[in-house]
Amino acid sequence: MEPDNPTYSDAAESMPDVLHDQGEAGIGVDLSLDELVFDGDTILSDLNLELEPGKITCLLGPSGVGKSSILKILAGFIPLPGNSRVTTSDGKSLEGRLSYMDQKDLLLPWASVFDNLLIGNRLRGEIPDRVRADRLIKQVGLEKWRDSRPDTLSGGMRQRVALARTLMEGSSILLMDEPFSALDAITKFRLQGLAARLLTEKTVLLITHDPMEALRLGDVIYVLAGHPARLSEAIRPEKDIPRDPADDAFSQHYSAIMTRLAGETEDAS
Amino acid sequence: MEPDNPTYSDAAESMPDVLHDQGEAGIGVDLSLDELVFDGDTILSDLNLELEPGKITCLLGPSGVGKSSILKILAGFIPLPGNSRVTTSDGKSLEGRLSYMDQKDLLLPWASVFDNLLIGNRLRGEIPDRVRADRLIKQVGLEKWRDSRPDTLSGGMRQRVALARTLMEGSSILLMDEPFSALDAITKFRLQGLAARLLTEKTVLLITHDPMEALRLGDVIYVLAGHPARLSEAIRPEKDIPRDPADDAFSQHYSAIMTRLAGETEDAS
Amino acid sequence: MRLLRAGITLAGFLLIWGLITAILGLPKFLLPSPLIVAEALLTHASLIADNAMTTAIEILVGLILGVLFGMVSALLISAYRPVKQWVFPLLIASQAIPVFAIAPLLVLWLGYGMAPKIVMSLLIIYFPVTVGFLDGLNRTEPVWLNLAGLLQQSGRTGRFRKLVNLYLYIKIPFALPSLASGIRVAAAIAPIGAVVGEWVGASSGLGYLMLHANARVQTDLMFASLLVLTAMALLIYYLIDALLLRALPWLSTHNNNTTQ
Amino acid sequence: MRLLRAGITLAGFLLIWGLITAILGLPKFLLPSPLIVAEALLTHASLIADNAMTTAIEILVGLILGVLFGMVSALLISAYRPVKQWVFPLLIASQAIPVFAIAPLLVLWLGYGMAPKIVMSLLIIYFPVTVGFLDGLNRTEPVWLNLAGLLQQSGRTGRFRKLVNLYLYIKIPFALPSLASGIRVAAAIAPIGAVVGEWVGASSGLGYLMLHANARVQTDLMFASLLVLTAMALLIYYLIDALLLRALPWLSTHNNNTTQ
Amino acid sequence: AEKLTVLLDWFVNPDHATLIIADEKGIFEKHGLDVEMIAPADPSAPPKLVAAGKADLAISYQPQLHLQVEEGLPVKRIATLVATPLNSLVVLRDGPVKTLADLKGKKIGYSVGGFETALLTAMLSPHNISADDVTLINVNFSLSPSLLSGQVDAVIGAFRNFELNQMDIEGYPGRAFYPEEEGVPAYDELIVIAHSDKLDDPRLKPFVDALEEAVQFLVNHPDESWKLFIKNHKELDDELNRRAWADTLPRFALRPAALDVGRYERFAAFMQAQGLIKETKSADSYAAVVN
Ligand SMILES: Nc1ncnc2c1ncn2[C@@H]1O[C@H](COP(=O)(O)OP(=O)(O)OP(=O)(O)O)[C@@H](O)[C@H]1O
Ligand SMILES: Nc1ncnc2c1ncn2[C@@H]1O[C@H](COP(=O)(O)OP(=O)(O)OP(=O)(O)O)[C@@H](O)[C@H]1O
Ligand SMILES: [Mg+2]
Ligand SMILES: [Mg+2]
Repeated sequence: MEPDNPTYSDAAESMPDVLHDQGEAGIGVDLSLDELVFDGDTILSDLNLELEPGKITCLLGPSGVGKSSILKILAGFIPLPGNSRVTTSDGKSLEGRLSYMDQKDLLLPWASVFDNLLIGNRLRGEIPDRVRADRLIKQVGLEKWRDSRPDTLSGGMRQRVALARTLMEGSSILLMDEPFSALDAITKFRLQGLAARLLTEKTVLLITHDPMEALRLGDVIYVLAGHPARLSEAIRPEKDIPRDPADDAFSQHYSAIMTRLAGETEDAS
Repeated sequence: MEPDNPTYSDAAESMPDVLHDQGEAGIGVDLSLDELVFDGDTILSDLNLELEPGKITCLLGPSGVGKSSILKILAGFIPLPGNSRVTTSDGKSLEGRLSYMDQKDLLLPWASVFDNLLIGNRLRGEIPDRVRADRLIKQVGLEKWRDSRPDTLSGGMRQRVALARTLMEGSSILLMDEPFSALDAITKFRLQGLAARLLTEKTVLLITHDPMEALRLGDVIYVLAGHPARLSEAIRPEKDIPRDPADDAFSQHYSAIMTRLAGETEDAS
Repeated sequence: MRLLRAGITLAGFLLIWGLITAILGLPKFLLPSPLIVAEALLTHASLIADNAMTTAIEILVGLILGVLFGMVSALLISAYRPVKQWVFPLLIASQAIPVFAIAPLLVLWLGYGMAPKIVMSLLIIYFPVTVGFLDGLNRTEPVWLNLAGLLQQSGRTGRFRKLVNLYLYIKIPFALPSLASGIRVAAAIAPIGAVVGEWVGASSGLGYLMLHANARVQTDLMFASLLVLTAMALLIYYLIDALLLRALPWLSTHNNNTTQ
Repeated sequence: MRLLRAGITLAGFLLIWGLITAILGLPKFLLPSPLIVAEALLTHASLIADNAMTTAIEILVGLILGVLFGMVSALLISAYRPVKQWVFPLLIASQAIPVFAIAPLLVLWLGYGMAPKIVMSLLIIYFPVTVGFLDGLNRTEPVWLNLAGLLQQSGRTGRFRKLVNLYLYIKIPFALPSLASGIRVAAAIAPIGAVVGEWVGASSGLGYLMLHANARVQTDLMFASLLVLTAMALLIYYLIDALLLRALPWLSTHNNNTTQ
Repeated sequence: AEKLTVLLDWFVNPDHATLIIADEKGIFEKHGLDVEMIAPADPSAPPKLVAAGKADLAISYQPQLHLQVEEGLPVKRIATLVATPLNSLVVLRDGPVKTLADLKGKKIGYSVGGFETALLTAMLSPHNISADDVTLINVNFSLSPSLLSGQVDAVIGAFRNFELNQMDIEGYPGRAFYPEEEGVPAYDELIVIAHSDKLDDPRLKPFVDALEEAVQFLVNHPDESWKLFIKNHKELDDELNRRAWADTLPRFALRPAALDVGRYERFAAFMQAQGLIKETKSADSYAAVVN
């Protein structure tokens, strides 16, 4: 791999937190979905989701309602159903400006943590950005496991690798499917902070089951519920992220989220 | 698979909630671990964990600290290290009295939800308890997906299948690794309630990252932290489970958990 | 569609073959032109058909037995370490034995009927099945074995019954893709297995006919038989391929473009 | 330990063989006793060694080329649908061709040197490699392809370079276990590949020696050569097996008892 | 009728005319025999199977018989089918090789190891060519193709009644050098062998008698015989086999039972001189006359 470089950690420390990413300002994305049908069952119908440029949009909803499916449609993994459209604020295609973090960690089983971070560079035939990779590994707290294979990591550690890999890309638009679900409260808190810092100016769609997480990170929060599922009205908490969700100011948002989740869950499952 | 049985759902409805499980009263389990070393790194050392008979013990701790490893040692997946012992309150071996739910869902990819529940019966060469399976599928809210293959389910739905499979066994001792981590708040709440009902009299070790979950379900709560990791003193919230964690009475427990997690996380990662 | 494509491939192949014979001016007994072979095919149609029948039966019996034996061998080898350690080397060794070296022995023990042919084609067909399936069985991920072991602990049935169930419900399903891969190789080499079997001594079959035609320099008849054998090989391969795809539906996900 | 066990297997095998010849009273010209074969092995030691050398070289070259060609074929077939649709049937058809049918053609085009032997053993060896690897490549899970496709979208390199990288970093690593399985089968049949190659025409090699001994009714020499060939087969198989296990460390997890 | 199993040396061809006529014309049946003929794919297997008692009779070759007896196979010749050598060394008629002396430094193909190479050495030694002066290649299945494609300059083991005709038909006429004219003692090409301990088998005499009757019909009625020959072997009805049939006719042993003792002892001595066998035996160790 990399030769032992004694100055590496200092070098990393002295670097700015946000490394050179794609220089674009935030891009707005608008998904207008006619209907999504799986095996004859209509999961989503008549749905319009707007991702505001440079903002973090959080998506909550009962299990199996179709959150991940929306992400996969945006990422192009599920072909865009007929009569549906994805448009961007700058009119250009999404292609090449997206990063995606799956609900499963999807780490390459034969590659070390380090090499898992470099896979994007390698696939694109670029010179691997080892410094950035090492910095991100350090930021998610895994420098001791830099050369470990994923099968020797704990579930939460694997999730952190997947998170680091997604941040590694530096894309302008990020789709993240429950990125912190396997982490303990403290680690989660630290990584939410890290994400908030690294994701300024990025357009992010983040799926979560944790209303606290949505309140901490979300500029805009939607709840998806019902069958077929519909989006709630947007909840837009005041203040800049990352917020302190324990703040009393947010308790009414919290209960709004819970009501919407609860009100519809009964139908969905 | 099963012939269409028009009376099935009524039959299931009219049955008592807890079906005939192993009749034993709760069994206490005591793990005394000398040390666990992976690749030269000491993960756990000098640890003594007591599972009280018929109680739910919750284990929290920072990511990668060794929680899952403890579960695997108890389940016998990691061979018991030298100088370590597992003892039970009735002196008999744990063998045949354990159920285990992995952090990953581990569903058989070729089998339907229903068949995934029956795999235990089938592996033991017993007559499959279809009624119980159908009842559990209904309880975790998946009756519509009874005959679907896991690859057509969402992450949370897969976790619910794995949970149902674990409950299906009716063992006296249950080891559960983050059983609700991929569920939304409401579904989680309902299933915690279901678990609390089905797990009365059982000895349970439950790993979670959610202090609320621990406070709702845990008779005894431990925090594992440090490197090598040590157990905190037991936290024993008053009242019977399932509790309402929003209850002000628990706020001091909540902050106790968070302090212990936070205090040690810095060292661990 | 598939048939059309097969037809075009065939036509192209015949064309190239015809061109080679025409341009290189190869004598008929080295490589007869497609026309001559077609003529031989027609002239000897019933002869070839009769012999093809024999070979078809041998291939089928060889394949069925080969796959069965291969599966049983793989199961025994994977379930019982001693079998692997002591018997598997013999299986590998058996692959290196040329037919003429043991043909007299086979005839001595099994006579001149179907039996020695089947044994020979078995030896050839069953090996890829065994190795493929065995590899699959050995690759069951340890998490699954752990989980299954735990689930079985509380069972009241005997050790053997549990082992059988472990294979039935866990190991075999996981190994099916590898088995399918092995069966695919076996299907492709089954025709040559049958032909080699006929070398032990035969009085009918395409292999017999080819050797015979070869010995008497009837190259046109030989190539006509070869053509029929090849057609049978392709038919069998694609038939088995289609069967396998049907039998393992959860593996064909990669054919449509939706996700996990 | 492994060697010891191999030794014991060998001894047991020789014992059974000896018993068969002794009890059934098989005459030397059908199945010579191990003692007679051992004697022949000693008497003709240098002759056998010389010819074994030739065959060993053929096996090695055949294996290396077979594995290479097989891998390249599988890659081409999997990367370019047309290749699969048009060329793959020819590959399958090639498996059904008996050596004597095309020996004259091979000789015509390639002469009597190493080339026709290598081509013959290639034909035999490379097929399991191709099918195994191809199956593995085709089975890459769609999630990975989706993810890789997304990661590549922002790349500025050409389509071809991206395809190469996709294979290099995703598809090939995932297919390695299947490739290993194919190589294992290939390793086991490589010796017979070389022997069949020698049938096309040869002036040295164990296959040549066996044919020669067979024609001269020197059954002892034939079995001595066969023994050496078999030993080579086993050696090659286990050598390659060991190499494969080393090359794919993340697959050998099932050997120790720790978990995922 | 008594069942009798005969293993042929190779697939049915005009060399087997005597046997086929005896069968098709019902001569075997007349002698109370029900003969089953089986063709092997490997000519060296039948003698072993007779020696092992798995078949009653086998068709083999005299040179091979000497090797078999040397190796301890309990077999003896009981009848002769073709009484002259058929084997020959063949080159292209229009090729550079005009005499055997021209073969120095050339490549020579053969198909059966052992005897044929010895034959060649014996034929070449009068021309001061030793085995080291030529390259020997076992071409196994493809004698004439290897010659025609120019991969070898000569082949030994080509049958004069067969390969020569074939090359002629294809327009590449060949030239044959006959071993018996180049210093090799004449021998019986095709013989019938039986287990040496079972020579008193009562079925053998009627079998040999039937052969004699058949060969007489064969030479008396060649055209009728041809028709009988192809009656159940339609695939043999072509130009090549017709010409081979005509060329083989004069070579059949007219007295199948008769044993030329001198011929066997002479040939044994030749084999010994060529180093193919260690010791010569008396003719009755190789052949017998059944009666
Ligand atoms: N098979 C293994 N080989 C080597 N190291 C391992 C192995 N399994 C676990 N470890 C190491 O042991 C430590 C504890 O892992 P474990 O899975 O028990 O953590 P955990 O507490 O469950 O974490 P999480 O909350 O992230 O699931 C980690 O540092 C991990 O890297
Ligand atoms: N490939 C597929 N084939 C058929 N049905 C599918 C497929 N993928 C998803 N579904 C169905 O679509 C619905 C929504 O799935 P999705 O994964 O989007 O849910 P989700 O909102 O992400 O849930 P979770 O919170 O549990 O992850 C589910 O009912 C699921 O069964
Ligand atoms: Mg999801
Ligand atoms: Mg864990």
